[in-house]
Amino acid sequence: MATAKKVSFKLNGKPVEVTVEPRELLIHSLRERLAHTGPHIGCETSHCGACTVDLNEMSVKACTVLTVQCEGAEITTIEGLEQGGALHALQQAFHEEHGLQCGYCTPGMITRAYRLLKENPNPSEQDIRSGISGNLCRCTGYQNIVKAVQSAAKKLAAAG
Amino acid sequence: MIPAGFDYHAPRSVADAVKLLGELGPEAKLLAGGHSLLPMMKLRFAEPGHLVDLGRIAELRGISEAGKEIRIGAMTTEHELLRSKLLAEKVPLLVEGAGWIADPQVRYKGTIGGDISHGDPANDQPALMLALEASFVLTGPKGERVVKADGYFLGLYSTQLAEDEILTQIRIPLPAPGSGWSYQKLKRKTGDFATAATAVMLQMKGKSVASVAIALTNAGPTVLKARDAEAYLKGKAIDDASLNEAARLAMKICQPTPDQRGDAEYKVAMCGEMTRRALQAAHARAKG
Amino acid sequence: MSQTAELKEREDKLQGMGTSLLRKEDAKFIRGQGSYIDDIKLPGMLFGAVVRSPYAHARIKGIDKAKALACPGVVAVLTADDLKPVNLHWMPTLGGDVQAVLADKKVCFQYQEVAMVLASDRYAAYDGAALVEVDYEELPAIVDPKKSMAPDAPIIREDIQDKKEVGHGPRTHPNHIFTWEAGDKAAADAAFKTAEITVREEMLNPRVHPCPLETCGCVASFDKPTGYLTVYMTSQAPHLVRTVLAMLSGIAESKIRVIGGDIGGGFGNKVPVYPGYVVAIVASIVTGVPIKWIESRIDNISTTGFARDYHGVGELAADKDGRIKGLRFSALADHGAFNSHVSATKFPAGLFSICTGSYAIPNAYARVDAVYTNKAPGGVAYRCSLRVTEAIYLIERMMDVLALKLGLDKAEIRRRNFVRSDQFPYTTSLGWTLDSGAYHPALEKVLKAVGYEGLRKEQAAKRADPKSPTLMGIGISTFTEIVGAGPTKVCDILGVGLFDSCEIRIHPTGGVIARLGTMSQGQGHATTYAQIIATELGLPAADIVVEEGDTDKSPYGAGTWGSRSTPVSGAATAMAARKIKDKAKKIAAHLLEVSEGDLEWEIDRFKVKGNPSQAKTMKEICMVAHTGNLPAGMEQGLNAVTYYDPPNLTFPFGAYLCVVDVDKFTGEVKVRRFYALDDCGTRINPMVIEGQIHGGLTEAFAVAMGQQIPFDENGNHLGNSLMDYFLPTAVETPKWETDHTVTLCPHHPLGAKGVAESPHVGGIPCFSNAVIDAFAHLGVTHMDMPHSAWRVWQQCNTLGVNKR
Amino acid sequence: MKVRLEKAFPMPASADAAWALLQVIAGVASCMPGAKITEQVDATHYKGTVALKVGPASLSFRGEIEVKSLDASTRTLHLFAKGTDTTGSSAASMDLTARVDAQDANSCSLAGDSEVSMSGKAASFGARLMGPVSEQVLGQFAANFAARLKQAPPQAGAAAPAPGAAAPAPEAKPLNALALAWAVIKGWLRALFTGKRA
Repeated sequence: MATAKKVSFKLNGKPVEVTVEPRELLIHSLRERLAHTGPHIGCETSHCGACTVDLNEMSVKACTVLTVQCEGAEITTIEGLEQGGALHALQQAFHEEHGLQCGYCTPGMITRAYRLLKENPNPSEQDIRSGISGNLCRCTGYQNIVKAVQSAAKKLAAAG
Repeated sequence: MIPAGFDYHAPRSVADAVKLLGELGPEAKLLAGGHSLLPMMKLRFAEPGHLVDLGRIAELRGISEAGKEIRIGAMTTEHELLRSKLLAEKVPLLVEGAGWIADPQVRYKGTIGGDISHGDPANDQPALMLALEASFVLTGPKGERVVKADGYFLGLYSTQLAEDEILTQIRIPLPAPGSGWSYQKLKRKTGDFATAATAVMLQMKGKSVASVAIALTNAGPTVLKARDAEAYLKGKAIDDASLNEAARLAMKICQPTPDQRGDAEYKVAMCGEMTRRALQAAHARAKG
Repeated sequence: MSQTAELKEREDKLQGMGTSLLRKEDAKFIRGQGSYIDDIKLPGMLFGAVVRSPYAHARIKGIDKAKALACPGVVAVLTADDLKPVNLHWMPTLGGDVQAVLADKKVCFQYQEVAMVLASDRYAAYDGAALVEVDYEELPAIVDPKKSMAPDAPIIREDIQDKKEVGHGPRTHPNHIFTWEAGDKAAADAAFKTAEITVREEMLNPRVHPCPLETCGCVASFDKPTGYLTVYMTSQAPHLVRTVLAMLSGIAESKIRVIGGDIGGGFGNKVPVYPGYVVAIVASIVTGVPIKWIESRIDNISTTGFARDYHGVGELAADKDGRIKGLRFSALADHGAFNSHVSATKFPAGLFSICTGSYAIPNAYARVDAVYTNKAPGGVAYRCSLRVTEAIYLIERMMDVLALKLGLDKAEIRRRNFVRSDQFPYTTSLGWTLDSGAYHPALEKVLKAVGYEGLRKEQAAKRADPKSPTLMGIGISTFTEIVGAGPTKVCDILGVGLFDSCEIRIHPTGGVIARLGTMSQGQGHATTYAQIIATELGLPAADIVVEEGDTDKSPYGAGTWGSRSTPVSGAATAMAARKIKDKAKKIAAHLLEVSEGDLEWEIDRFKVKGNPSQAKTMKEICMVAHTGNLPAGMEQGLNAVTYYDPPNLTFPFGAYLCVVDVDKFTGEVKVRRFYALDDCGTRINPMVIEGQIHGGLTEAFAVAMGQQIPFDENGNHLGNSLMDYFLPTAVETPKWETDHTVTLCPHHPLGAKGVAESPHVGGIPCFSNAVIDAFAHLGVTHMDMPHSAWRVWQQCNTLGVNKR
Repeated sequence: MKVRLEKAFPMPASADAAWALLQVIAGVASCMPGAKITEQVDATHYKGTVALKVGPASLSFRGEIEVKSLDASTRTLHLFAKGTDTTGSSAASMDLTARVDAQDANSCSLAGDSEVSMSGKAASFGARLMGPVSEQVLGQFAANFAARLKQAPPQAGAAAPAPGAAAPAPEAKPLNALALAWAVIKGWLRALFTGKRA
């Protein structure tokens, strides 16, 4: 048993601390130790993106990050997007545009779109499609997801 | 899904990292972006005893212009390359190339140094480096040495990087103004390795080629430089005939490995096709 | 407010049938608060990791658990020998065969389950699994089904070697599962002898896999004191699973509770009972603590219910005007090492006999031979409506083959052979009664929308220009689906009829709870069923809660697959609501002191005919139903349960058209346009329907353009991770144009038919037809899927169209 | 997943010297990168391990080797090796026929015809690497074999060691000596590239 390490970071704005083996993957720390089961596991070869979280203002696949690498990091997951009882524009838009069906890819998809819009507030359809190309969905065929991200972009722009 | 156990080290300087590598020996592997090594560990194909994470070493990041070359820290991520104004202006080939690698999430973590030194023939950076005539700064117990990209790649998972050395910086001579550039990559879907890909840097003098560099991804056990095609094109105009011949010469050196992307016949043909398209695109961008 | 405005406002308040009501399910999913199986944590829970065979066919000489048991955190290692005492090392399958739970002395497919390691957490379980040492003796493997029945073929299933039958008729070889036939062979043969034109083509539906984003898994919890077994499981048919578990475990079915929870996509992959579930259950019984088993993606693709692997032969006989006289379709079906896919007892080959499609074909004969191979078990899955994908692929492709031979336009050949609107109900020569349809208007609407003539002109111009860098293809698919299993007189699984159910309870203040025997995996049941009840009972959908998937709560049903939810449970919902409405009408008549005959229903109330001010709203009646002010002899409450046995399946249809541009030099196929018209009768929630069409077309695109599970000659998987198995991202996925017509189902109480599988079933041949049409002028009659860039380039290369 | 390799390597020693070395199975095994004979069961059966490293990836197999035939008249060795890897998720077998062809007093050629078959995870994932890796393994084997011949050429006709006594052969470094060997065998590969791919 390699020496376990204490790791502390901010999760959705709250400081947390876990003691983990170096080999523990961030997705497992979030889901098993910190009760954040929003991000999901869909593969083991870093392809599907269902585990996407926002780490230090980057969209990352939590299944391919070691928790020990997150000392002092700022992590946002789907559970952190609703602020003060108000849904984020993306959460509202995914609902209004039927951008989800089984919901399994939705947490990773919305968390990725969150960072995409931060970096590009006025994306074209092609920007959105390549922007979410790291997130697989098996139910929607992406068309309504793209509409949802476009709608959220307009809402955020209007909110100024 | 679950890697085997290992000890984790996160040195804060290159010197510390080199010292650690020396102490830990062959059981230690460098962890850069982790998107080639961690998946192998999760499938238990790789079970290193120690991981030396280079993510906390500030001196390994950053993109700057120094004299007549661009210097890039080995731990600079593909995402940072994509968003660099300096590169967009001075080395646009690298920006285009980085955009073809994997998907957005992988590009936030994957690093230029990791891609160069991993040693898989499917990595994209090696071809870009050859086309740009880059060189690499390798830092080891005996200090730094600078090695040309051309000749750095030896074989499958085998480069000039010794077991106790770290690739710390990439140096790219400023491309001549008005040079054309292109990285054409054929793949089954976003995120896939190249079925075939070609990087081209091209300088024109009037209607004829002054100099050209052509490098092929996933066409053999390592990145390949199409020297015969380069030599042939010197002094020639870019037209159907010269493109056909250049493509043919490039195809002659290809020894791709068959897999689900295609058999050798298809892959060799695609090496030719990507070479043709890269030359055409570079020519369109070049100002003679 | 004018009379109609007031009515409209009352109707809008209900958000009933026909409205695109935003989904109730979304609230938790957009917050990351879904409850999927891997989210479940029970006190004392252990993790199970499965040890799998590297060989596709081998004897097990011995299993050494020592190193695994010594691994920190490992509690136990279970092998077939540990299951023998509880007689659970073999289990019955939904296909009438038996399947090894843990390999018993022999492995029959690569990655087959050999042992399960139980440990305190996921990491220790995985470490332990890597330390179990199994001594194998490799045997030659059969990978090509065409070799399964060879006289000297190695025998895969020695356990049933001398069984003359495996539930579906006589076997002629140890590797033979069944031979199924339908139709009149003599009549069909006669039609071929006298026909002016005959065409024949071999067509492969390669082995593919549904690959839902969530893999399969369960948490099994056996409570020793009470003898109760609770299993949280990724199952599309929780009740059927409960019955199978009772059969194989001997535990009273009343003491077994199966809970589906939120499911991350199913597409048929989560219908079968997998060995992992059964071992976890046995482990929980043996250890007395909950056991969680979650498979990896590689396990999912390699071992769970795959789809297709159908080696088909299509033959059509027609006169010189293209009118079809005879059809002969046959297929060799590779079912893998065990016959485990869901199939109704009378339909071992599923509903393959729908292969006459939308066409009036007087003489037809169909035959399917199913065989064992050293590959994972399965075959019926992936949005397929029980082999309907394989049947419709054959007919829609053969129509193009016939058109090409006759030099006829590919739309015209369909017009000439469609069942005409005035011929319904039309009984096909393979015995199905298509009860409703309108094929001609649907096709014409699509052709007009895309400007078909213009497209063919553009194609002709491109074909005439050797300089064109692309080949243009136009694909048409005018399919008829058969969904909604189904009438108990023909449809049962392991003897259990495929009816379905709905139970409705209404509370005093008008709130409603409805519980059904189906199991959504993302299809929006909680919203659409609520809309049915809202319209039927005049109570707002917002106040209607729908629950599925917990066998302790929901009435018995056969689950969700084969697009059966709306056709069977949707009907049950309407019938249960109408029972409540009848009772409510009696209460209204009692309150208004009129006879029932004097009342008429209007949106949300009963009105006295001719005296509209005299009325009772359903909301008012809900309260009264819980008081003593009731007609004589009537008991309190407004509840009803209906078990609905549909008189027939339902026959949704569609007309799809796809335009592709093939890059001659790389073989890449770009989908320029895809226009999909669907007719599924009454449209309960148009938004949900469109979402299902988008999803189904995207799967069809993936299957036609890139998906396959290849094997090498040793039976090794060569494409069982997302590195090689083609799941398109948002960049590759085309944009979809959707359209519809409405042809009511005559027997369904709401006139509704199933829809979600139509885009998959109808989409695949449409893509294939488009790609192959791009080469039609060069004499190409067929190209097997997948139409990957590599394979399409090979066609270009062979034809020499990509010479520089 | 099968890979077939037929290759001939020039050897700086007489055919008899090469043949003598070829008969010492433990010696032959030690030329195979990362291979080690751990036990000799009987005259024709051995137990051993192979540690295969390709970049960061490593696979270690344990299994048996059977000498099918040792034909002095044609100087041909035919052996079959098979085993599973330590995680039990991959398995491999190799059918190797090696023949010494005389050329002149101090040179001969070692012709190798091998069929490597892989099963399990390594086949599913490593398929695309199996060709190049097998070539390198065979190439390095020939390099080590040639080096061994140069050091202490065994006397022609030396009897094979008694069973049970695993000859104390220097243990070859795991294949990761690849980088070093690559320069040596690259030349061979280019010149003799007649490998046929399955």
